[in-house]
Amino acid sequence: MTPIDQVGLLDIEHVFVKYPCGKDVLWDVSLRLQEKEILCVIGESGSGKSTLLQAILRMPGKVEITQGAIQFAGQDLCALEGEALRKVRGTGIGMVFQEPGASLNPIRKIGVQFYETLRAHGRISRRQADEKARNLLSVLDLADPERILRSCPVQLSGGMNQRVAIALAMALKPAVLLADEPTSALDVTVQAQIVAELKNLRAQFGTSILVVTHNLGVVAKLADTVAVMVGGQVVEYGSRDTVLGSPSHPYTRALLAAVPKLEPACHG
Amino acid sequence: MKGPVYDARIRYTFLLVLTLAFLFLSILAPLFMPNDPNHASLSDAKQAPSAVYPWGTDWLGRCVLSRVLAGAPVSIFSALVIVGLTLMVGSAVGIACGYWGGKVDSILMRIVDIFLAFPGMVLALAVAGMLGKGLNNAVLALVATGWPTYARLMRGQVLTLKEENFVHAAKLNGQTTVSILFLHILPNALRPVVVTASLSIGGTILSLAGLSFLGLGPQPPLAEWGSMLADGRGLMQQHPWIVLYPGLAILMTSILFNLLGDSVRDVLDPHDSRNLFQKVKRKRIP
Amino acid sequence: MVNDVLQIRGVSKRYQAGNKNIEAVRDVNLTVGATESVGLVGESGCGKSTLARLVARLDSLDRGQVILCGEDISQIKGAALRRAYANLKMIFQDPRSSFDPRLTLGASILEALRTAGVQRSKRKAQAEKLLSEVGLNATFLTAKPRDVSGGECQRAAIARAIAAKPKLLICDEATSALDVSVQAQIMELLCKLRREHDMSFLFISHDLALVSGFCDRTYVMKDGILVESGATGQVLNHPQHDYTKTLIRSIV
Amino acid sequence: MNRRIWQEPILRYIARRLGSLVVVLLGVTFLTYGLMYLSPSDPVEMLLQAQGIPVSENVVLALKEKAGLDRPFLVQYASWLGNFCRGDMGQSLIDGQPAAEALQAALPKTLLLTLTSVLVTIVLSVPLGILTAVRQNRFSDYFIRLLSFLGHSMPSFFVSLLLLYVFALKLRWLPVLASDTARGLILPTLALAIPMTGKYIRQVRAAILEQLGQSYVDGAISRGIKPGAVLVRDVLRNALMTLITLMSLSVGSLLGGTAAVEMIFVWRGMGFLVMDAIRMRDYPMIQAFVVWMALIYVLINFLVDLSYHLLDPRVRQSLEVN
Amino acid sequence: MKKSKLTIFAMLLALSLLVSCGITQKQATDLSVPVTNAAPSTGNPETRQDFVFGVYNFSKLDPADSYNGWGTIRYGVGETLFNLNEHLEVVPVLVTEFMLSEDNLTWTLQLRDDVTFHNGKPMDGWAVKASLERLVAKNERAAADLKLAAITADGFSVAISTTQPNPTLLNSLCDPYACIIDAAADDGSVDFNLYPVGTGPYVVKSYVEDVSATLEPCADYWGGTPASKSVTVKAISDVDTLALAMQNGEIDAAYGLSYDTLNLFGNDEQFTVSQAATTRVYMLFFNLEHEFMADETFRRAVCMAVDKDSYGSVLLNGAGTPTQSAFPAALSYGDDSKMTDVPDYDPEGARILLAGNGYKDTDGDGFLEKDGKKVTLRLVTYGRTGLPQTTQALQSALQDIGIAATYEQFESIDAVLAAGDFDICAYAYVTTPTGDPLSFLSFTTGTGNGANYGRYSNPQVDQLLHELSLEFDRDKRAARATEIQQIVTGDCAYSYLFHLNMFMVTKKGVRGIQQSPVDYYQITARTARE
Repeated sequence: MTPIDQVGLLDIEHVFVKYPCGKDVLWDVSLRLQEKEILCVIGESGSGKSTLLQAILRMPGKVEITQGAIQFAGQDLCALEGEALRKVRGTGIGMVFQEPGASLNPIRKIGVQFYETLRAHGRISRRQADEKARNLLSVLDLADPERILRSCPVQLSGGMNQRVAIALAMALKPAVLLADEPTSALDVTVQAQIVAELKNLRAQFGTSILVVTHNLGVVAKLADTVAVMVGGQVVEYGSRDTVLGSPSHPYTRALLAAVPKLEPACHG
Repeated sequence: MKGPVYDARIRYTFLLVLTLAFLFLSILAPLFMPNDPNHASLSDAKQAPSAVYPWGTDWLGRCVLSRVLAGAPVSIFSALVIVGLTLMVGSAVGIACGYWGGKVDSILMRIVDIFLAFPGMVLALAVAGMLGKGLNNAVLALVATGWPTYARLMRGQVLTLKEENFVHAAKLNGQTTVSILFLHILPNALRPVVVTASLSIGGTILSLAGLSFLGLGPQPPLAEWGSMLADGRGLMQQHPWIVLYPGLAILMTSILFNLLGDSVRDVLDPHDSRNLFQKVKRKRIP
Repeated sequence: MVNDVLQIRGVSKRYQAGNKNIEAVRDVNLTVGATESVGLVGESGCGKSTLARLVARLDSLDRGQVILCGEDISQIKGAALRRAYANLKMIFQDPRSSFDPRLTLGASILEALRTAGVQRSKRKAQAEKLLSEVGLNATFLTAKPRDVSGGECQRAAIARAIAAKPKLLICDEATSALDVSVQAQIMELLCKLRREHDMSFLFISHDLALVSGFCDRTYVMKDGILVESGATGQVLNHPQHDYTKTLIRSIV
Repeated sequence: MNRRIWQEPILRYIARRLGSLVVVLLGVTFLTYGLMYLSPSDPVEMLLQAQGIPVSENVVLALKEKAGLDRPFLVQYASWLGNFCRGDMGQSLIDGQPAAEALQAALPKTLLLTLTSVLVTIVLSVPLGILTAVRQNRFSDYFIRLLSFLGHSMPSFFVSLLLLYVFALKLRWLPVLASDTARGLILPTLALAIPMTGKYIRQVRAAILEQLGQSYVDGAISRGIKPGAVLVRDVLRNALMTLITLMSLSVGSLLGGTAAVEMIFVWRGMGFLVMDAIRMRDYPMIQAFVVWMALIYVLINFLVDLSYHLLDPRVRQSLEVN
Repeated sequence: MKKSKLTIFAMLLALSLLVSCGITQKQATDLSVPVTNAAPSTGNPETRQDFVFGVYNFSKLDPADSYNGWGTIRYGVGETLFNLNEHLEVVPVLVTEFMLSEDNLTWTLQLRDDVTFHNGKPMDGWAVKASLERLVAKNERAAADLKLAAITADGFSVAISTTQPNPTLLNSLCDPYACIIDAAADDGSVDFNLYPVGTGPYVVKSYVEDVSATLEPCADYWGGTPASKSVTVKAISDVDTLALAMQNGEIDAAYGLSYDTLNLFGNDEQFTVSQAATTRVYMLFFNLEHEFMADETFRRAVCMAVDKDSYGSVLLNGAGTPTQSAFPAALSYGDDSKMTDVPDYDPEGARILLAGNGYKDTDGDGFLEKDGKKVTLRLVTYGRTGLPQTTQALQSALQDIGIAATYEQFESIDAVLAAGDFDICAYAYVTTPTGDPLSFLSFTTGTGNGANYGRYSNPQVDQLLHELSLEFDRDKRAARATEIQQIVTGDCAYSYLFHLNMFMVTKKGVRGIQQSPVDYYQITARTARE
């Protein structure tokens, strides 16, 4: 494991997490996200990688942090409550969910949802909010932002909603963006777009991104740093080239070996 | 494994045992009756609870306890018969609609729509009113009111299950339509139907009591809780026991079955019971 | 070819969605030869799963023929169809959903053996044998679908599918709901079956890489039409159609 | 561009719904009319008896012929239906009064009582349902659920008696007899609203809990929106359809369920009317009652469907796709 | 005429004697105190209060229409020419003098000249003639009772001739149907059944069918100023709610309460309970055309199963006086001691009687069979207070002697009775609404007559009824009436159970309204709340 010797943007320090029902999920997880870094956490289902994101945002009713600290911008998120915690959500740390479209209220106009998000973190007029939203949508190459803002998610296509959700997560220009399996359940062609988009985000806004995924292809294209999780623990953590190129943990090696390669058929 | 589901199962088992015991007792109720429930002893009328008449007597000198006990099978088993018939008729129609589809479906569903167009108890009142008073007609009335719900539910279930992979797999196994229907679709479709049915028993008891209260239920001298309440209403102030006990019997039975229904649902349809307004207790080790 | 296991000729299927007609599959021609493994690649909504359903007669087709082992099964019904199913089995994307949640895996497999005409006395042993063939031990006979992992469940599904020794096994995204490592194991199992059984495969997937490792020939489908076909290596290395090229490019 | 796109489908939708409404209502009338044929008593004989005319075979036959009751069932039904559509719902067998008139007097009363009860139910059950959902598994949740459970387990006639006993007799706060005045309506309204509230608190709670489990709630929280705002602006709005459905159902159960309460409070609405008719086997009145109630209920459901359309873009969307 | 405790027959006798002596009887109103109407009014228009009257059975108001006249009289809207006083004696009200011709066929009545209808028209001879002619045209019962031949009017006098000597004509004129209304006002412009034009102290202001009637005092009522500012008659069709409303002070007087509430109100200082024995008898109709009931011995056994004493004391909470006769004991033809052949309560005897006549429990189910056929009776009744209770008690009593019986309660029983669709029916019958036994006996026991639902037929009874209808002599009338009852009860064709004390509850401080022995005198000009 990489020793943690300096302060990052987001420091996860020896975090233990359990579900409200009492089941332990994460054991002693420590990760660090630097500015403008893209960190990919890989692992298979049940490895606790999505729980990690929920723990960082302290999603109510989902997880309980029993030990450890999550340092962000000089404060321990685990010690925050109520308003202070709410302020961090959105402005400090944004999140893109597994099915990004589903994180939008399906029956409210997207313009309103932008306005509401911005309004929750400071005074802003509806017109200003619309202006901001339009800019953001055009930066993300979404055609006809006017129409999008006047539509409800149910009236847009799934792909469109995903990109709108990413834009909404970026509306407050968070320093850190958490992305939970942003590409699973997507067609390969769309997957490539999303990967490009996340890279674009970092380039445009200098956002640090923590991506959770099981798709090694995505990792290879996106990550600066890679962490591998198995059974609620981080078993390997290092730069992309190190982890993917010369994995040290047997699990990582097996994982890499299991990835199907584009090659002619294996006959009998 | 402990957890909400585990608790639900314990509660369910407890309530089930309680209900079964209750049912058993209500079958045996006639054995416990201290007096003939229909025997009018005018000299004993309107007596307060005593050793001979533990819950007092009504205006006709009949033993209230005996009548409440005698009324138990009437009220409870009628309700169970109603729910059972409703379930069977509704499910049969629902299965026919769901599995064969096409013309059968559209015709039957139209009929269901027609029945559903009658609000609440209106159809029950009409059936009981047109066909005359009496327990049988009251049962018929409530079945006529209730079955469309099950037809819809069952149809929806069958339609969903028909597209499930395990049904496809069974089809590819070369199983016949009938065997797929009875081996795979029906048993799986029953779950929500059973939940709905068990949730509706309590309400059915109330509906039946309501019909009785209106005089459309069992006719005298047959003891039934709703009609006992209606009969003794005028004596509520002077001789409260005449209405108190049948009223409590209705309340308790309906509570028991409602609890059972709830817990059947909790067991068969477990739902995640955490939300964002839950305070998560945090034990931090410094 | 006369001894093709499956011939699909000019199959089309329209869906009525309100006032709109959606042509999910349009004039598809496809063959699977004996012991051949054929891949069908395309993105979600391209019609590949619909085609699988049509071939398996889980849905009725509008036009065209499906010829399975020389018999046109596109219009047959009842007993004839049930007989035809002896040669055709399918495994699905979500392994758990392909088992009746109420029954044990064993019960489902025994049911398959029963319909395959295996004597009652021999079924149990046969079931155990099938399980060991897919790498599971006999304890799985008494497990319910929700008690086992996705990979184990898919193995059991495969065991059930090969119980009747079908000529053709359709794999509809058979591994895409599984973790990579499990996916690799299942693919290995399928390779093993190919080696040991006299069986053809119609392997449907969105993952070109997966198809490339398993199939002799590959068809590429887009919007209900087959846009490209040929030997897998040919398609991968020298894609003709723009869509195939995009597909290959976007593999991450 | 927006207007034309969504107005056209809604018109088509309304037309289609009205079409199926007609079919359903035809079925309703047929069933209602058919019920009379299943009934054990002969309406003509009943009419004669009610008028004190001795029932002789000849008289009955002559009258049947005059009333067209000797014709085939379907012909009779058609003529009955024809009359019904013209507003002639037959005459009471008891006093010969046109059924339409009696209904005209009773209907507004039942509708008034229904309206007040639904309003009270909404006012009580929605906030309490939300409260129990939000305070899930806490004391207030358990306590309110216990009360709602009790309410749900009590028949409305039982509640009526309790209310009368406590509020009219003991406390002398409210009158026994229902009247058009606000005070007179309180007890019958409560008698109907309490059991219904008991039922709906639980359903509102379930609906809210279901919405709280949706991803968009997580989304809103992750964007730093206040939980209260999420509840009001997102959750409630999404649960609105369920709530509206509940309310339309409650109107339905009230339309037929007021009978006992109307009897107890001597409120001469439809329930009272039909109970009188039932006791006297006054078939034309029962028929008129049933058909009218079904008509009202069907129309309410229709309006509720339309309101879905206006409130929920999902429904709008699905119509446009179709 | 002396004011004394005479029965109506004493008076009739006197009348007939006087008439036969050719003396014209002059009757001045001040000689007899009218029971209700023409009271010296105490109404002070300044301080009058509204009065609310809750009734169980609300009625429409056209006196000629079936029994609606009860409502017309009860609510103080209309008046009859004569009234019955508390001793059921006929006393003139709207009449000052009357006399009978020597041939017993024509009565000449001299009307008061100060009576006007609510519309201001004077109640003169022509108006009375029109009212009575309208009555007999519309009401068969009245036509049969009155037996009118012709009416001639002249100023404020009216001469009524009958087709045959009619000793009960004046009694019949006391019947609510004979309420005098302005027949000319029934021209179709308003529903006369809701807004009749009578001569009573109150005018119908608004009538909501089945709900309530609001009455206003008649400004120029001949008997003085009515004492209430308004009267509202409220229909409260649920007896229990009626009691609650009374307890809660929402109504000033209640009529039709359940007997169970007697103690409730009797023990409460805020209320006054007035009781009066009425001529309403609770009785059993037996259907003599049905299989088992046709057997006189069987009927006798049924009669022996009935514990009349308990019914009166328990079921009616003491408001029922057990009887053997259809008429109250105070009447000369209501003497229980003369009903010698009426079976007493004796369930054991009933069992023995049945057993001795081939009724045996052959299949051991606890119920009797006759010739292998199970004895099952259909008991029917209607909702009048006391009847369902009586019938259910009877059902239990029959069960005790081994007779199975079903019970059915109807809202309107007459159709069921007319159809003969019953074995036993419990019925509450006002036997002497006009102070005479003929109408009841004739209706219920004469072969083929209107209320003879059990199809009882006895030539001897028919002959006696005929004689009774022509008899003016009081003692002989009483003797015939008694004889008829003896035969009927001896045949066990009917069983008379008990006479009813009616009661009315009023708030303390309410005056001018109380339970009258004549059940249709309720609201009067004096009725008021203080």
